[in-house]
Amino acid sequence: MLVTTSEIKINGELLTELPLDLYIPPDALEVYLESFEGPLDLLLYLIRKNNLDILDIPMAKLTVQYMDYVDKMRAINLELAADYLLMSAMLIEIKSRMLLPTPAEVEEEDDPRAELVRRLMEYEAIKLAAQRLDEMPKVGEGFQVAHAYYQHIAEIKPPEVDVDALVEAWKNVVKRAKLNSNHQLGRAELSVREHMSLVLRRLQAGGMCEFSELFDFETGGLPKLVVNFLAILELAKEGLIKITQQAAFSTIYLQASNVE
Amino acid sequence: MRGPENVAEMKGILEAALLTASQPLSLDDMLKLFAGRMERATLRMLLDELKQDWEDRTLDLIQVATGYRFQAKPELSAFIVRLNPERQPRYSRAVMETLAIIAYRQPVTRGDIEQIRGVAVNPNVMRQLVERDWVDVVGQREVPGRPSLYATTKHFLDDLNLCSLSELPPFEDFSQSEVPLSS
Amino acid sequence: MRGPENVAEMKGILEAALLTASQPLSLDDMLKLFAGRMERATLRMLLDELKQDWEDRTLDLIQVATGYRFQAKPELSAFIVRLNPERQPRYSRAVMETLAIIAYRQPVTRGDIEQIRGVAVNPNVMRQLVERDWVDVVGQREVPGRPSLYATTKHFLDDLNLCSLSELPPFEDFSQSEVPLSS
Repeated sequence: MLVTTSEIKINGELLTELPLDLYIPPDALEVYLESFEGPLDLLLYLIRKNNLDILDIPMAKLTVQYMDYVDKMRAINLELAADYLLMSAMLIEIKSRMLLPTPAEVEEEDDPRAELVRRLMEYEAIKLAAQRLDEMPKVGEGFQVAHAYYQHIAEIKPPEVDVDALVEAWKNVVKRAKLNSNHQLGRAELSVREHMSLVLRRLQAGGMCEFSELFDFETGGLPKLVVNFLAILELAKEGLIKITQQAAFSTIYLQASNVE
Repeated sequence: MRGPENVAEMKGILEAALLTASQPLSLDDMLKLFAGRMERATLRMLLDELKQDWEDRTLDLIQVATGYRFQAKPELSAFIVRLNPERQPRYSRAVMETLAIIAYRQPVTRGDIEQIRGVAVNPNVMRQLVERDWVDVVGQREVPGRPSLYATTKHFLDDLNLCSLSELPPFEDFSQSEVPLSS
Repeated sequence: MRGPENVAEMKGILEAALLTASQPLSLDDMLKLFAGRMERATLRMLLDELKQDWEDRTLDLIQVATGYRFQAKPELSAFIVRLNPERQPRYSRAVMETLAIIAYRQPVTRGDIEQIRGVAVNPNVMRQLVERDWVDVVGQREVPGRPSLYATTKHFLDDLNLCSLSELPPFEDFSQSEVPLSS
């Protein structure tokens, strides 16, 4: 059984027979060579096709033909020509070594063709391996794998934020806004800001709120009461709350400015 | 190739095709399986049977716009989702900076935030923070337009493991730490 | 969420996960389904049972390089291929020979491949194999130019239904071809 080669078509006609003298019409050369994977593939084909004994390759003839191909290919495809040129050089080297008288001390296995034979055999093995890989069943071609669907019902987790990330963001803000000197925020001021929000939130319920109701005398402790007081003053200063007292010493009422 | 010989074989072909299809199969698709030697009515009947066969199993055979498909029963999806844990999403810089401004400077209006950041606040940014229940409106400033005043919520403190805003690193801490020239 | 309560439920979770997975599931993947509350030995046992449960059904539970997957029984594949009659485009000989060299001679450089095939390797050929995720770079050879060393991937094995490279047809089969070079 011969190694199969791709179908070769010239002008739409199938080229089934290769002339024994291996002559390829120049206009068909490109088409012809493109159906081979390179000089090794072509050489292997020529050997198989002509049932040559690889150890009796007619080196001189082959080399002349190769050189002829290379000349013609130069005009067509330089890159491809380089591969064939290399092969020609190898063939010429083999031929020239065979022509040289063999020194007596050189052992028999130093046949100059040995390397070429080794490469041809390795290439042929790879060619067969490639065919086998190609024939092997593959996912989607030879067999089908399970692909049922599942509803993606995972709850979407919100991003995590930690204190460090928040501080990092604030640093960036400050750096860009160049607020460093004017707006340093200490713990005390942060507490005031927090209480401002708390008082404001409480007043959103609407209506008036007694001043004393805004203080938690039971659990607060003095520092917290002070902070709360500062927060109320700050809210008043920023116009966010209205503070009213009908008469001296009467009850002081607070109201959010925006709540009528 | 011989054709299927009985209902069980036909259902088997249908089942295997549906289980291995990467998208829903239409009735026309499924008729191809039998090379035209099946009536639409028969096919529908087989699909009904198949659906019932799987009722107590792990998948549901359901019909969607483009055809039929098997899908994992909802109670199992909850386990399957563990195979591909979502990558934790992150908030954008705009969201984080807005949050930081609200935390450190509350109560603030959008105008305040825009003034500090130097860019307009995308409504989407506020929405994310409000939907997370980290920020809410605590009042309006009595100026034209009566802009809302935003503050952080208790829920925000909970999520950051804080009891009070005063546990946030005070600003002096890092404004000084930027120049630790001598240690 | 409550966990699975008995073997049947655990097998159900495994089955649904394997039927809906877009790629083979490794043992580690499957352990995630149970949030770490399962021994590897138990998992293997459940997989064996599952495999047996499906023995007379429409799919096979098989093991490939990266894990376990369900696939249609071969006798049903013949029907399923009718769904997509257009054959997938075949790879060129250059691609297949390059793949064969990488599969059997890995790790190899482009130079090695060129030496064996006797022609320059078209970059497009490597690209096709890398894009298919059948081949990737596993290192560089420490020679001038530090050329990349290519090897086949686990995905390549999966796609050919193999657990390991040793399951490829032995290379000697090709070397001792029927026709000896000298006749």
